[in-house]
Amino acid sequence: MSFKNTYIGTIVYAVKSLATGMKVTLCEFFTRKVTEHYPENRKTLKISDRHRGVLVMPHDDEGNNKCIACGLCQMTCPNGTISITTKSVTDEETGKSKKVLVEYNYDLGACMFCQLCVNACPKGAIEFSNEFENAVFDRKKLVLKLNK
Amino acid sequence: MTDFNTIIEAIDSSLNSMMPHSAAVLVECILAAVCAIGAYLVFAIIMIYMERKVCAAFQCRVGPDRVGKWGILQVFSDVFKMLIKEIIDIKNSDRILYNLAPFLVVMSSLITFSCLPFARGLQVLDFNIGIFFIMAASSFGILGILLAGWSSNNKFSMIGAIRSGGQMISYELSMGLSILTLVVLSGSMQISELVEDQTRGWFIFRGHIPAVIAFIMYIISGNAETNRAPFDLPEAESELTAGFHTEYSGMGFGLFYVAEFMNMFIIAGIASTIFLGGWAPFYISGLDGFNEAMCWIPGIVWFLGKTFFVIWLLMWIRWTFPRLRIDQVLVLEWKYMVPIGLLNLLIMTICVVMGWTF
Amino acid sequence: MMEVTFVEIEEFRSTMIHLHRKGMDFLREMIGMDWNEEGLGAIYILENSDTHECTEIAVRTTDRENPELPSVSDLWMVAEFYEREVFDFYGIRFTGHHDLRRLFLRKDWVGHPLRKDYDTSEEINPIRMESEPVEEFSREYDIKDDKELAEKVEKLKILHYDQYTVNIGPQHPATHGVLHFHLSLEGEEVRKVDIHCGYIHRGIEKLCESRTYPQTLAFTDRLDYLSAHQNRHALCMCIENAMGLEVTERVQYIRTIMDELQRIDSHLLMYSCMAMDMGAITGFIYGFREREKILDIMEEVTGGRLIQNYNVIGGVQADITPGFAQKVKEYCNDQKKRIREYYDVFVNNVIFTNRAKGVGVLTRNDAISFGATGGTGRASGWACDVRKRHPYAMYGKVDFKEIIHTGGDSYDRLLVRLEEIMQSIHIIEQLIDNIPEGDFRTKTKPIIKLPEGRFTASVEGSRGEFGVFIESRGDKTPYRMKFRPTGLPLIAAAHKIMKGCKIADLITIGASLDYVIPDIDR
Amino acid sequence: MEMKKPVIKSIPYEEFKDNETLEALIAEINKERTNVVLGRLDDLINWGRSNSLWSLTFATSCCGIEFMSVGASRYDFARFGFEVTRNSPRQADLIMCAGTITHKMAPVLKRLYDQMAEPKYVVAVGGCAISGGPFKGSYHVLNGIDKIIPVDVYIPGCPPRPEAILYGMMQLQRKVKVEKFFGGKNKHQQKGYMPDEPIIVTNCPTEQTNGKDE
Repeated sequence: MSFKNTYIGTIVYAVKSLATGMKVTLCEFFTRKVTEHYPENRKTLKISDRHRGVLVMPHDDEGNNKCIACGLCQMTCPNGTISITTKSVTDEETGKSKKVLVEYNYDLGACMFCQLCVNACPKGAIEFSNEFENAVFDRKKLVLKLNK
Repeated sequence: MTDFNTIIEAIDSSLNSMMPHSAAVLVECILAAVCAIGAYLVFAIIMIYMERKVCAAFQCRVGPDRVGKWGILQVFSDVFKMLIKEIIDIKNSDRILYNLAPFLVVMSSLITFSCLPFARGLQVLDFNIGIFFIMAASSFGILGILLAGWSSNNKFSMIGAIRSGGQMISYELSMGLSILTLVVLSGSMQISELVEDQTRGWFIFRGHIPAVIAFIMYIISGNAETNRAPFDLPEAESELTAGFHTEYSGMGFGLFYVAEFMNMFIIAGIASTIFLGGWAPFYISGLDGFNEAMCWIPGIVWFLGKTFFVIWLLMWIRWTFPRLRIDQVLVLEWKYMVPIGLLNLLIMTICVVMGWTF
Repeated sequence: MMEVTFVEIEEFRSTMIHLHRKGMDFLREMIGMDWNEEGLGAIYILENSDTHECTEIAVRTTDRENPELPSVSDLWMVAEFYEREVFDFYGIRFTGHHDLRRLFLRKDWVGHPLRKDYDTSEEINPIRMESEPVEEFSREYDIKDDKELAEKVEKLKILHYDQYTVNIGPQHPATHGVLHFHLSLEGEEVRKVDIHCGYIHRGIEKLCESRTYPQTLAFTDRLDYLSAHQNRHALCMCIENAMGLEVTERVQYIRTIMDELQRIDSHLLMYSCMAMDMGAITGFIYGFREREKILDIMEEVTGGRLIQNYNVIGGVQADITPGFAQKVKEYCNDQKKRIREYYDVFVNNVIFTNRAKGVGVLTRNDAISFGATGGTGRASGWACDVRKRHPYAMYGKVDFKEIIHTGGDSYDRLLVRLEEIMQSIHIIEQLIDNIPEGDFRTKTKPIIKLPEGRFTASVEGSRGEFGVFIESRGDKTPYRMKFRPTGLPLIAAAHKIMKGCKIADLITIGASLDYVIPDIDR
Repeated sequence: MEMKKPVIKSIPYEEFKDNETLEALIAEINKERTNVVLGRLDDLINWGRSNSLWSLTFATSCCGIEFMSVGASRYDFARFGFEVTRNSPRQADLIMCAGTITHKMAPVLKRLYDQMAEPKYVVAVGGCAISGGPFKGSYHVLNGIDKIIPVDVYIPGCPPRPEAILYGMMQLQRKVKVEKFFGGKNKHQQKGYMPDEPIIVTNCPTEQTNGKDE
C-alpha cells in the first residue's frame, strides 16, 4: 500500500495540501484589491459604447429627429415594446397626405435589447445609448416618450 | 505592570464604607455583570466588523467602506436593523423551548467569557479549577443549538441541530485532551496561576513539540466547537439553507449571530491564555533589559493582541477551506484527533517527568 | 435537409429494439410533433456512439382524443424524461412508461400547450396562487386486451408519507436556479429522489412558432445563458444552411473565438459555483475575478456581458473592435497563471478530494444511455464532443485535444472542465492572430423565409450538445422549432446517481453536473 | 421637524431618477411629523435600516448570474452593507426578484414574500420581473411581479449591468431613508396593499399580426 494511504501518509498529505491552500489565500490577503468603487468612480467610469442601456432618438439642435413614422420598428419588435401614434398631414405643394409622427412611446420595462428595431430602421432614427442608470420606483415612469 | 488589584481593592473599601457589606457585594456583582456584558457587546461589534473586513481582504475585495469612515458604523447599522425586525412566532413550534434556545447559547458564552484573564487581577471569575469550569460551562451551549433546531418545527433545522450535537460533543473530547496536556505542563488549573507561571516564558515555547501539537489540535477542535468554516455543518448555507436558526428572525437570530462570534472570541481567548501566555509579556530568560522593556506594555494589550491574532488565524482557516461532510468530521475526530491527543499527552508527561521542558 | 423515415405504430417497437441492438445506443433527441391532419407523433434522432452515424425515425398516430404510442424508455433511459415532456406538451400517452406524469406544467393545468389547437386564453389557465398539489401515486398506461386505453394507477407510491421527506425546493442556494428535489431521507442518507422541473418553463418553443426567424434568435441567448453564444451560433448555422447562405471566413473565425471565450466563462462559473456549494466562498470569488475579465472583452465587442446578442443570420452584429486581439491574448496569458491558484485553493484540497472522489459515479454506458453529453459524458469516458464528431465552423482546421477521464465521479467532472479551459485557450491562440479580412455580415432580405422541410444543426455548448431542429412550411415563421436541452439528460442521470447518497453529496453531485435550469425547462 | 431629502454618498440628489415619487412620500410624511424626538429617532432607524439591507438569495434565471457577479469581488455590494445574502426568508429584509416568474413559480414567490419579517422590500430586477420581458406573450409567464406582490424599485435591463443593480439598490436605500417608523402611517402598515394597475403599452401581438404589409 503506497505511503500516501498509510495512517501517517494521509496526515502528511492532508497537512501539505491544506498548507498550500492557505499560502494562496495569504498571498491574496496582501495583493491589491480588484473592486471598482462604482458610485465614487461615476465620472471616470468607461462603459463600452456598444452597451445597450436604453433606446434614444437623437435630435439635432433645432429639435427635429429623423423618424418618418414608418412603423417598421414597431413591427419587428418581438414583444410589442414600441408604440407609435401618427397622424396624416396633407402636404401643401404636392397635396398628398403624409404620415407625421405624433408620439413615440417606448416601454423600457418590457424591452429585451435585441437591437432588431435599430437594424430595421431605414433612417437610423433610433439607437441604443449606454446610459444604465434607469432604476425607478414607479412602473409608469419606465414608459418613455422618445420624440421631443 | 499595572495591577488592577489595587483599583479593585479601592472600590471595594469605598463601597464597604458607604453601605453594609451585603449591599456592597450586591453592587459589586452588578458592576461586574455590567462590565462583562458591556465588554461582551463591544467585542462582538469589533469582531463582526473584523470578520467582514478580513473576509473581504482574503477575497481580494474591499468589504464595507461606505458607512462611516472605513465602514466602522456598518455593524451599528446592522444592530439597529436587527433590533427593529419583526419577530415571527412560528405556528406549531414548541414556544417555550423556541424562545429559550438563544438565551441558553448566549448565557453559556457569557459565563465562559467572564473567566478570561484580561489583565493581572482583571478577571471576573477565578476558581482554582478555572480551566475545568470553562470546559463545563462552554459545553451547555450545545443544548441551545439542539433546542433551537428541534423546537422550530422545520426539517432543515432539525437536521442541522442533530449534526451539531454529534459534532460538538465529539470535539469536546479532543479540546479537553489538548488543554489537559497544558495542565500537565503547568501543574495547576487556576487560570491566574497558569498565566503567572508563563511570565517566565510562554508554554508554547517551554512545552516545545507537544505544546505546538496541542495548539494545532486546539485550534481545529475550537473551530468545530464554534461551528465555523470547515466544520460549519449545523448552519451549512448551501445545504440546509440557514441550518438550526432558519426559523429565527429579528433578535432571536441576532442573539445566535452575536453568540457565534463571541464563542470564537472565547476560543481565541482561552488559546492565548494557556498557550501564548495571556497577559504575560514576551520573556527570554537572560535578556533582562529586553524583558524590562516588554513589561512596559500593559497586560491587557498583550492579551487582546494575542487573542485577535488567534481570531485572525481562525478567520484565515474559515475563508480558505470547503466544508466537511458529517462522516468525515467524525472520522477526523475519533480516528485521528483522539489518538494523537492521547499520544501527545503521554509525550508531555514524559517530558515533564524527565524535566526536558525549558 | 434531414431525411425522416416514418414507421407504422405496429412495427415501431421492433424497429427500435432492432436499431438499439445494432448499436444505436445514443438517443440524441426526441421531438414531439403535431402535424394537424396527419396526427400527433414524435421524431427520434438516434446515433451510434462509436461510428457517429445517425438515423431519424418518426412515428405518428391520427387519433387526437387520446393518442397513444409505445414507450422506448426501457431501451434508452433518457426517454423516460423525454416521453414525459412530450406527454406534457402534446398529450400523447406512452404505454409501458412506468411513471407518466407532467414534467413541466402543473398537475392541474388544463390542455396541452404545444398542440396547434391549444387556446392560450387566461380563463382556462389563470395564475393559480395556491401551491401545487403533490402527486402521491405514479401513473402508468397500458392497453387492455380490448384495445381501449386504460389508466392503470400503479401502486408505486412516489414518496411514502411516513418517510422524512424534505423539499430542497425551488428557492435554495445550491440548486443553481429553480429546481425542486423532493427527497425522502433516512437520517443523512437520501432514500428516494423525485425531481420536479418547470418552475422556469417559459414556453419558448410555443413562442417561437409565432415569431419570425430573426426574432427567434433572441430566445436562444436566454435558454442556456452560459452558452449564449454557442446556442445562437447553432440557430444561425441551422437557418443559414437551410437558406443556403454562405458565411465569410472572417465570421467563422470570430464565431469560433467567441464560442471558446463563452466556454471558458461557463467553465469558470461551474468551478466557482461548485466551490461555493461546497462551502469555499473564496474559491467562488477567485473564479469570478477571472470571469469578469472575459465579460469585459465580451462587452467591448458585443455590447452585452452575459447576453451578447452578437450572432445574426448571415454573420455578426458588428465588427470586432481594434484592440480585441491584444486584449484576448493578454487574458489568455493571465488565465494560464491563475488556473494554478484554483488547483491549490480548492481542487487539490484534501477536504474537496475526500468529498468529491467516488461520489455520484456515472458509468460510460449509463452516460450514453442518458445522453449526458458535455463535460459529464467526457468525465465518464465517452468521447461525445460535437466539435470532434461533427466538426463545424473552424473546429475542423484547429488542433485540440478532447479531454477524456474515466472516473465518472464528481472529481473527474471538475477536472474535465478545468482542463477544457486550457484547451479552449489553446484553440483561441491558434486563431486570434490570423483572422482574415472580409465583411462581417452578408446582406439578407428583410423577410427571411426557409424552404419547406426539416433542418437540424448541433453545436458543442458549454455543458453538452445543443441541437436545433426546425420544421418549416415555407412561410416567415417556423412551423415547429425545438432546442435539444443540454440539462434534461443531466437531470435524468442525477435522478439515478443521487439515490443512496448523503445530503452533502447530493449538493456536490448537483454542482458537478453543472446543469442550468432555464435550459432544462425552456 | 422637516424630513430632509435622502442623501447618498458621492451621488448628488439631482442626478437620481424619479425624485417625484420620493418628494410625494416626503410631503406626505411631513404633514404628520410633529414631534422632534420621534423625528430624530426615525432618521436614526432609517439610517440603520438603509445601510444594512440583507437580500434573500432568490434568482430564477439570467439576472441571477448578474446578481452573483454583483456579490463577487469586482462590484462587491458588501461595500453598501448588503453583504450577507441570507438564505432563509425569516432573516432577509428584501427579495431581489432576479428572473422570470412563471405560473408555477408565482405561488412560491408569494409564499416567500409572506414569510419574510415585516420591514420588507421587493426589487424587480430585469425585464422579466417588471413586465414578463422577452416572454410577455407566453402562456406560462406572469407579466410582471407587481401583479402578486408590491414592488418598491424596478431595475430595467435584460439583464441589467451590475452597476445598474447597485444603482437600483441605492434607489431602494433612498426610499428606506424616507419612511416613518414611529406612530403614524407607514407604507407597509396598510394591510391589503393593492399593487397599482400595470399599464400595457401595446397589447402584445399574440397571434403575430406584424408584417401588416401582407
